[in-house]
Amino acid sequence: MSHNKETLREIVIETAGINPRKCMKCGKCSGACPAYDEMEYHPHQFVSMVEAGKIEELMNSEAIYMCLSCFACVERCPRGVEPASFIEAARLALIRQSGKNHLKAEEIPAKLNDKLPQQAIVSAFRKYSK
Amino acid sequence: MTFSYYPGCTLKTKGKDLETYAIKSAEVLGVTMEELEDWQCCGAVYPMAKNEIATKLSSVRALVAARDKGQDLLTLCSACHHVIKRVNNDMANDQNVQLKANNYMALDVPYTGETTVIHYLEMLRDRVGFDNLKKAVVNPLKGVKIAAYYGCMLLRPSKTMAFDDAENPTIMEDFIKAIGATPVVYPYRNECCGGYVAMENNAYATKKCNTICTSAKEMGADMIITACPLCMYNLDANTTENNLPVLYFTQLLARALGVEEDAQ
Amino acid sequence: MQEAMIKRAKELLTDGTVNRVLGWQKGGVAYDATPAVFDSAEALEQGFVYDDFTAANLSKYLVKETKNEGKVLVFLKPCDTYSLNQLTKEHRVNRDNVYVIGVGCDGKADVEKLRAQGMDGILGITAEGDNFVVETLYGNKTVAKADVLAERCVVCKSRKLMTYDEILGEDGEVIDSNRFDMVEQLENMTSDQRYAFWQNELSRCIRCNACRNVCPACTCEKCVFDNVNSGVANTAAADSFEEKLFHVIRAFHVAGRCTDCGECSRVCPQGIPLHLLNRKFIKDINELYGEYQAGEDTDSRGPLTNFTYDDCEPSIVHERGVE
Amino acid sequence: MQRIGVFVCWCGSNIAGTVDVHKVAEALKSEPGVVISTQYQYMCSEAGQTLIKDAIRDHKLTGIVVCSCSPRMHEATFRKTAAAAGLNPYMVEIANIREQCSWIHKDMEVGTEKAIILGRAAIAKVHLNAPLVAGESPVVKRALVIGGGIAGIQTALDIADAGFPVDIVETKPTIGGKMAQIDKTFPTLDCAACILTPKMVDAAQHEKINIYAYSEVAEVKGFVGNFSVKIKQKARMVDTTKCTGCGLCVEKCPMKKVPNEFNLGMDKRSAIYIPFAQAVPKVATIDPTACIKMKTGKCGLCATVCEAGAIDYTQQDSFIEEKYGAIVVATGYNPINLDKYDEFAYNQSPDVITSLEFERLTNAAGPTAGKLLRPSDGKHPHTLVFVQCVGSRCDVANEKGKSYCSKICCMYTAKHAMLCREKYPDTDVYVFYIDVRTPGKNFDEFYRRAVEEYGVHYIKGMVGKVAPQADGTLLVQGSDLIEGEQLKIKADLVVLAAAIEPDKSARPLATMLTASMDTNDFFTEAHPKLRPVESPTAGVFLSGCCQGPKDIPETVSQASGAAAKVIGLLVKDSLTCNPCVAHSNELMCNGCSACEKVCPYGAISYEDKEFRMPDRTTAIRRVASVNPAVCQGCGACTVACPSGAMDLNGFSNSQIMAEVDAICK
Amino acid sequence: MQVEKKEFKPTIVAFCCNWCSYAGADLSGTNRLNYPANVKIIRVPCSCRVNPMFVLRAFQRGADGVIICGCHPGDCHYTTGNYYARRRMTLLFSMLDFLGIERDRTRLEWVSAAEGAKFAATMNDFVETVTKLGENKRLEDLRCKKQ
Repeated sequence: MSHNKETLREIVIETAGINPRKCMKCGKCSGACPAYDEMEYHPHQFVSMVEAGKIEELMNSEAIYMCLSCFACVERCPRGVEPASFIEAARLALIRQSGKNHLKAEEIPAKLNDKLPQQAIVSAFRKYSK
Repeated sequence: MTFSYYPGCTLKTKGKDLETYAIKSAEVLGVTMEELEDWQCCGAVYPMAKNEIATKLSSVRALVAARDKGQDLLTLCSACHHVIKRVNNDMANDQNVQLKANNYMALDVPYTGETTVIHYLEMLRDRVGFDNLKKAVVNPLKGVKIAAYYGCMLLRPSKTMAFDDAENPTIMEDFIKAIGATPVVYPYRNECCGGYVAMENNAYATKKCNTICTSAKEMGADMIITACPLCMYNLDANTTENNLPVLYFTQLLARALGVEEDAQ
Repeated sequence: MQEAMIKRAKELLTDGTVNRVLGWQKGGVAYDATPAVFDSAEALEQGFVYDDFTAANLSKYLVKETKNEGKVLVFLKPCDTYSLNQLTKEHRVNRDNVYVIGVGCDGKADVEKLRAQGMDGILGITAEGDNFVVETLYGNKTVAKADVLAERCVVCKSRKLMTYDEILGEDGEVIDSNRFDMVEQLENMTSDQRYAFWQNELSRCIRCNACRNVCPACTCEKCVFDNVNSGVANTAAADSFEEKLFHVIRAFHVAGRCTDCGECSRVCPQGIPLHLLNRKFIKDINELYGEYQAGEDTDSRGPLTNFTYDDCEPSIVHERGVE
Repeated sequence: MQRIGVFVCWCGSNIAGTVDVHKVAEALKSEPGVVISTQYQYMCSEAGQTLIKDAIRDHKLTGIVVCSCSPRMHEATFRKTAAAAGLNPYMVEIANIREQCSWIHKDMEVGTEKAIILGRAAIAKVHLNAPLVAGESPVVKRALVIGGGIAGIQTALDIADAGFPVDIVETKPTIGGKMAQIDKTFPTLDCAACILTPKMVDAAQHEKINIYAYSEVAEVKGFVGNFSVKIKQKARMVDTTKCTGCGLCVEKCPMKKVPNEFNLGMDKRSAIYIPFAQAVPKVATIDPTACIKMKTGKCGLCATVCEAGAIDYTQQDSFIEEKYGAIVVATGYNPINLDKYDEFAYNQSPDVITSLEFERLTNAAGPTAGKLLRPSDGKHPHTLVFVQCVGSRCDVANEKGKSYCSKICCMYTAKHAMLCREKYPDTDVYVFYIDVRTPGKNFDEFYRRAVEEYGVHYIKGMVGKVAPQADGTLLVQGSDLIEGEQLKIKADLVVLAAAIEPDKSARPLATMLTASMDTNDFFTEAHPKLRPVESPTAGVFLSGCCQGPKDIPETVSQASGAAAKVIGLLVKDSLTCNPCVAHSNELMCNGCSACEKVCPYGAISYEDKEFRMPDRTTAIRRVASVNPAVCQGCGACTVACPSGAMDLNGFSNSQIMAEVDAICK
Repeated sequence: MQVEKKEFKPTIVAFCCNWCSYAGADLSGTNRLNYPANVKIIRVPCSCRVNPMFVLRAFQRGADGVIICGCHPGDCHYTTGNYYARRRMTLLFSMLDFLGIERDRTRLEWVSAAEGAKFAATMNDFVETVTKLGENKRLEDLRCKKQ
C-alpha cells in the first residue's frame, strides 16, 4: 500500500512536471483563487498534500472538479509552483483509470441548451474524461 | 496583410458572430484572413500534463500549416489562442514534446515552434495599430461606457501568453478608446467567469458571473465586451444580478467601422 | 583584370599615394605565382601577374611590409581581406600604412586537380573563357575551370570584401556555404574511424613548417615552437612533444583568430587537410558560442577572449556526435 | 644547476603512518641537483626549521623542497625559514604528502610511491624557480566614498576622524540617502532625522571631508593605493559657493508642478528646489527638465530674486580628477518597481502604496505633514492592510521578483503597524506575512509588542488580489492559512513591503572598479565570513546595502568596519606586492591585445617601444607591459597569449610542464 | 619475479586551482576520504592558468587521463578565470574527440573549497572511467602510422 502511495505521488509529480518542494507555503495561491470557497482542499493544500503523498485523498475529493483552470495561482505564485498543474495531475491520475471518467457521454444531452457553445462541451470532455 | 486564420469549433456554430464581424472588419482594415484548410479542433483546453502529447497534435498541425504557408497564425477565440500559443511554446522549448510530436507527425521538415501565433486583438494593436484603427472608424461609439472582460485564457500564464500585463492589461481598453467609446476599468476583468463549470454547475458559475457584472456595473459600465464564446455565453446566460449586455468585441469593431449591417 | 590592376597601381605609384606595390609575380612554372613587392612601373610591367593561379593570401606579408617607410599598395581577394582585418585587430598591421585594392574573385585553380585529371608535364596554361587550355609535354588539353577549382574555393564562405580603399571588379556577397560538411562527416564517424583518419593524415607530415609560415594568423614575433623556454620547442628528437602535437597546438593557437582562408592546406606539400582542424574549432565556436567569423571586423572580442555566464560545460562534448 | 635540499616531514604519524619517510628521503636523494635529502618528525617546529636553515647554509642550497602538509598550511612558514637563512623565499616548493597523500591512502607502499613522485615533481619545479622580489607601491593617503547615505557618511566620518582626507561622491543634490526619508527607526522608534542630520552636518563641517553632491564617478583607473578617479559634477545651474540656501528662489519659482522625488511623487516641488530642509549642502538645484528658463529661455525669475547672484543658467557639467588610495562603495538600495505586481493594484489605485511611501505619509516633513491621510481623497483611513514579501523570496526563474529575503521589511512593517495603532487607535491594522523574521537585538520583542500591546492583526498567509471598489475602498482578498479560510477585507489603505534591490548605478560602477557582483547586482565580498567589508578587488571596500540588504545598525557597523580597513591601508606608506605576477617578454610579444582582453584587473597596458633588431635596424613595436601592483597572478593572460610571451612568476609554463613530466614519467 | 599480469593503474594528472579545488582536495584529505593514488595534483593559481598545452603534454608524456578542477562559475577568486577555462577546455576536449582520442580521458569539474567529498567522489569516478579505457596510446601514436 505504501508503495502504491509512493508510486502515485511520483506519477502526479511527473505529470505536473513541478517540484512541490519549491513551495514556500506563502498561501498566495489560495489568496488568489476565485474557487476557494467551493473547494474542500485549497490550492496550497494540493501542493503540500502531493508533497506528503496524500494523492488518494485528492483524487477522491470533489475539489478537483472545482478548479476553474483560470491559472491565477500559476500566474501569481512567486516560486513557480503551479498548483493548477497538481490539480490537473490529480484529476488525470483518477480519470486515466478505466471507468473513472467524471463526465460520461450519456450525461451530456441533459446538460445542453441551445445557446451552449461547442467549446463548453469539448472542454468538459478534455478535462473530465479520457 | 495576410494571415493564416484558425477559427476553431465554436466560431463555426454558436459563436458565428465573433467571426463574421471579425472578417468583415478585417477587410476594411486591409487584413486578409486565409482560413486554414482542414483545421481540426484545438481541444479547447491546454493539456497541462507533461506527458500529454496526442492532445496537442491538432494545434501542431495548424502551426505547421501556417509555417508551410509562410504566414503568421491568427486566432480569434480566446481558448484556441491559449491552446495553440501554449502548444507552440512547448514545441519551441519542451524537448520532450518537440521530439515526440515530431516523431509522431513525421513531417518533412521538423517543427520547432517557428510560427508566430497572434490574436486578433494583438493584430489590431501590433500590426494595424490602434492609431490607424482610430482613423478608419466612421461611426465612433461616443459616450458608450464599455467594460472589457479579458477572462483567463488570453492573459495567463503571462510568461507564455505575453499578451499584455496579466494583472493590469490595457489592450482592450485601448481598443475601446480607438473605436471612440469610453473604457470602464473594474477589478474583476481578469478574474475567471467559471466557464468550465457553466455546463455542470450553474449556481457556481452564477456566483462568478455576478461578481464580474456587479463590479462592472458599479463602475458605470453600459455593456461588457469579450473575445471568448464561452465567457460570452456564461456572462449572458448565468448572470442573475446586475445583468449587462455582453457583446463580442468584433461586433463593436464592425459597428465603428460601419460594417455591422453588412456582416449580418 | 591584370591590366587594370597594373594601370591602377602605376597611377598610385605616380601620384605618390603609395611607394610600392605588394602583388604576385610569375614563378618558374606556369601555375606558380609568388608574392612580390614592386617599386616601379617597370617592375610592374615586367613581373606583375594576376590570374587563376595567384592564390597566395598577401595579408600576412603586410606585417613585415608595413614596418617600412611609406604606404604600400596591396591587392586583396575577399578571403584575404578577412585576414587583414584580423591582423589589424591584433595590431599586427597598421592599416593606415596600407592602401587596399579589393579585387573580386571567382575562385582560384588548384594545380593538383589538373594533375589529377591526368595532366603531367605542364608547360603553360592559358585561360579561355570558362576553360583552361593546358599546354603539356604531350600536347594541348582543355579542361573546364570549374573542374579544377581549389577545394577551399568550391566551399567559398564569402566573396565580399571586408576592407578596402577601392575596388576593382565587383564586390560579392557572403555565401551560405557548406564548408563544414567534411567536418560534419568526420564528426559522424566513430571515434576509431576518426582516429584512423587523422593518424593517416598527420603521419605524413614532414614538419616543413610551410603551413605555419604561410598562415596569416601565425605572425608571432617568435613562434613557441622556436622558443626553447616555451616547453614545446624541441626539434631534435623525433618523438618529442612538439613533433606529435604540432598541428593540434597550432590549431589551438589560431582558434578564434583563424579566418578559414585555407592557405595551410594549399601549401602543404603532403596534401594534409589541415584546414579541417581549424574548421572544427570554427564550427564548435559557431555552435556553442554563437556565429563568429574572424576578420569580419576590427574591434570585436574573439570567442576565446570572451565568455558568457551560461556558456556550456565541456561535458557537452559527450552529448554531441558519435562516440 | 641548482643545489637543492629535500626535507621530508613525518608530521608525527600523520605522514609517517602511511608514508615511509626514510624511503622517500632516500629515493629523492638521487634526483638531479639534490645535494641533501633528509627527514624529521616535525619540520614546522623550531627544531625542524633550524634543520632547514642549517642545511641551507652548510650545503649552499639554492632551492629547497619540503615534503609535508599542504602549502596552504605552511608554505608561508617555510618561506620565512628560507629567508631567515638568506635564501630567496620563492625558492621554496612544497610537496603536499599529507592532505593529498598520507591521509587519503591506507597502504604504506602506495603512499610511499606517490610521495616520491610528488617530491620529484616539486624538485623538477624548483629547478626552474627564480628568486622573486616583492615590489612595493606607494599609497595615496586619501579615500573616496561613493554614496552619501548613512553608510557613506559613517565611513567617511570614521576615516576622517583618523586623520585621512575623504571625498564623498553623491549623485543626488544632497547627502542623507534613504535614511533621510524615513520617519522613525526600529526597534527604538527614535526619529531618523534627529539622529541622521547631526551626522550630515558633522560630515559637511569636517575639515577632512569634502562632499561632491550632485556628482557621479565617471572613470576609475589605477589600483590599490593608487586609484585615479574622474568625478563628474553635474550642472546645478547654481553656484554652490554663492548660494546661501535662503530658499527665496524656490518660493518664487513659477513652475511648481514637478513631482517631488523626495516625497516619492506624492506632492509637488518647484523647478528650482532644495530637496528638504536639512539638506547638505543646503543649496538650490535647477531641474533642467522642468525649468521654464532652461526650456524656453523665458522666465529667469530665480536669478532676479537671488540676492547672492548664485543662479547661472550657463553652467555646464564639470570634471574633477583626484587620486585615492582606497575606494569605498556605498551605493545603497531602492525598492523595486511594482509595475509587474498589479494583482495588488499598485498602478490602479493611489491608495495602494509602498512602505517607503508610507514613511513619507507619516513623516512630519512629508506631504501630509505627518497626518496619515489617504492619497486618493485625503481622508483618514480606518482599515489598513500591510502585505509583506512583495517581490522578495521569489524563485530564481521568476522574472518579476528577487530570490533573496529583503531582510528589513518584517521589522519596518511591524513598526508601521505599531505606530499606526498608537497614533490612530481607531484603525484596524492587518499584516499578511509568510514568516516574521526578527533576528536582531530587541527585534522579536518589538514585533510581539505590535501584536500583544498594539493589537495588530498578524495573518499567516498572503494577499492574492486587491480589487479597488466603486466606493473607493480596496477589497483585499487573501488567505489565512491558520484559520483555513480566504479573507476578504475592505481596506482603506494597502501598504506593500516591496523588495529592495541595489541601486542601478552599482552595475556600471562595478565594471569601472573591476569589482565582482553576484547575480542580483549586489557587490561580492572578498570572503563571505572573514572578509565581509572588502571586495575581492584590492583597495575596494563595501559599506551598506550595496553588499546585501541590511538595516541601519548593521549598515553603520559595516560602514565603520570598512572605514577601519581603509584606515589600515592608508596608514601604510607603501604596499608589498605579490611577486607571483605575470610578466611579458617584450622580445616575443606581438602586441595583439589578447592578454589585455582577458585580464580582470586591467593590469595590462601597451606601449610602443623601440627595438634593435638582429640585423641592426631599429623597429618600433607595440608590446604589453604588466603593472605588478595591479596584477593578482591568475594567469588568464598566459594562456590567451599565442606566442607564449606572457608568463607567470612562480607558475611558469616551463615549471608546470616540468611537474607534468615528473608526474607522468 | 612477478609473473602475473600487473593490474592497469592509469596515470591521472589533476590541475587544481589554488583557491577552491586545491583546498577541496586538502579537505578530502583532512576528512580521510579515499581516492586512488594514481591521481597526482598540480597546483595552479586558477583554472584559467591551465594552458591546453599542459593537457596535451601530459597525455603525450604518458598520462591516461587529465582533469581540471576550478571554482564554481561565479565563485572564481579572480572573478572570471574559470569562464575562460571553460571555453578553452570545451574547445580542446572537442578537438581531442575530433582527433579520435577517447572523450572520457578529459574532464573539467567545479569543486569548491568546501566540497572535499565531491573531490574524492569525482576522482574515484574519473579513475574508474579511465581504468576502463585502458592505456592511452592514441595521442602518442597520432603521428606514428607506418607509411
